[in-house]
Amino acid sequence: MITDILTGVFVSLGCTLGLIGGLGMHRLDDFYARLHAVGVTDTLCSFFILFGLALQTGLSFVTIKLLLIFLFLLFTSPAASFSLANNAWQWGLRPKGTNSEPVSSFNKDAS
Amino acid sequence: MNLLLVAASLAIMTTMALALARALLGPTIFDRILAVNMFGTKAVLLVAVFAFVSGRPDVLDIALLYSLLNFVGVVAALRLVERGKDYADHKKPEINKDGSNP
Amino acid sequence: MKHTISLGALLFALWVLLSGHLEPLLLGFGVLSVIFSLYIARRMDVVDHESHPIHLTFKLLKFWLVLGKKIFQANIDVTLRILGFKAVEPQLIKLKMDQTTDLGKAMYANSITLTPGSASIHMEEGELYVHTISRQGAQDLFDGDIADIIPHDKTSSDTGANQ
Amino acid sequence: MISLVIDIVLLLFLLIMAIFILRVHQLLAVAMLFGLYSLLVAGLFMVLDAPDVAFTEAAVGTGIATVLMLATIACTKVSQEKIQRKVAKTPLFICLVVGGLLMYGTHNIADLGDPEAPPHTQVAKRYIEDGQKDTGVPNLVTAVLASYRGFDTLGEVTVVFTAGIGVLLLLVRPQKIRIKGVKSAR
Repeated sequence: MITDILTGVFVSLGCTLGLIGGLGMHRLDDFYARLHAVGVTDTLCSFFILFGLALQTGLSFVTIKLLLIFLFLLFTSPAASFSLANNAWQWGLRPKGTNSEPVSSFNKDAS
Repeated sequence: MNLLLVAASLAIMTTMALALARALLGPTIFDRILAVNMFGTKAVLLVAVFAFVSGRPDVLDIALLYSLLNFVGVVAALRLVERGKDYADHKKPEINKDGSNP
Repeated sequence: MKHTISLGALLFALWVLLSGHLEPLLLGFGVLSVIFSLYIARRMDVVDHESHPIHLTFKLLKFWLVLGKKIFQANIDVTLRILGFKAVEPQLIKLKMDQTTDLGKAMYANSITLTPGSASIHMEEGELYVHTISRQGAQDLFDGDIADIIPHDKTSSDTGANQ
Repeated sequence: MISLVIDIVLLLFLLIMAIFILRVHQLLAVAMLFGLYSLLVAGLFMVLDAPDVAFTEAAVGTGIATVLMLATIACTKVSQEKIQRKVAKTPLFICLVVGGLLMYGTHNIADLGDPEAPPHTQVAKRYIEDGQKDTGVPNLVTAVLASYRGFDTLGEVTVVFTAGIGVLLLLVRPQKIRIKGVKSAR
């Protein structure tokens, strides 16, 4: 019973995060900003959903498979994001609304 | 419990729809690939949830496979853009002297 | 050699866990495919301390725990910004990388990408270009928020040869 | 119930994607969307209780086909030609007729999951009852594919493998062949 409730909480939290991430894909107005929205759905959202599902089974092969799915997502998503961002950067896309050149520290009186 | 998982799969499908919309709207090729990547991740989660709704955990193997293949697709696509070819439907953006896009 | 053995053990454990069958026939297939994968990996020359950092095992455990906490906090922050409770103020910054090894650099850049709200974009001569969604996040990165938790990769002899 | 909803939603996604694939001019995006397309088809197979087909579809459609398509795009020149769009009448007619015939043909197929259908009373029965004993393979579908229909599958795999090698040979440009240990000259 208590695991059911916990599963419910985790899965709904995960879904909420996913929906927010999807919303972020449209609310944020620039490719580089959207990367962060995808970051939300790739990390915590999938963790919550998969963890909630894992609670249902106890410790078994199924749990291990869920863990593996999560690990694959965790290891591949930063690599994919980085190569995507790096390609965009080298292609010549520049983020909106930032300093046009990267700054190496903030001045206290800047902006 | 089942009802909740059904609701969860509906929510995930909504997220997929949002990602698909971004993939269709663009505007740059990178937005599209990003959205496609996100769509794939959500498909993995949908399969995982569906495995529990239908009570057949074997299906989780497919989710495993998806999570790997999705990555392969994205990296393969990016290797192409990396070669410096201009596959986007609009010109490579101009970069001003100070490095910003006009 | 120890990397090959540890990779082989890992692959075989993966096989057993994914198949879930313990009959001799299927285990035999598993051994065969593990050997085949190991052969390919050796041929590709990817089995070394970089792809398979066993010397870092315990440090990595702590690293993942701390990183997990940071990812959690960053998720909440980005969620609030997407929903409009906080302002979205994109920043583009340049970070100095103290890591000397390729493995350390990759871990640093990937940890930054994995934390929502900051994404590494480009790497150039010991400098990492990072796009963050908030000024605060950028400041945190300058203060070495993530850099401090990357385990030190001290494989002195073979790293030097690799560079 | 939920399977029906997932079916409908996935089919809807498929439809949107197909229309988009027809209309967009970014070849890269089209190739990526084709990958997603087969991912969705695999999802449909999964909902229809055919995990093995879903497996194959995902591996071939999303994995190999996408990579091959992308490799093909990499070999092409970047140029565009505006084609006059007009409806080709004969092919459309043939498509409609064949499609109609196929749809008519489905009426004779036994209902999905009908216990009285011949495949279920004879072939499937034998497989289910004796499959485990005959082959010793735990998964029944694998037993059918790899043991009962082993030669069939083997031939199929050989053909697909040969086709894959052929495509790769066609796509690899001579100066790009890499010899082990030697960096290719740029």
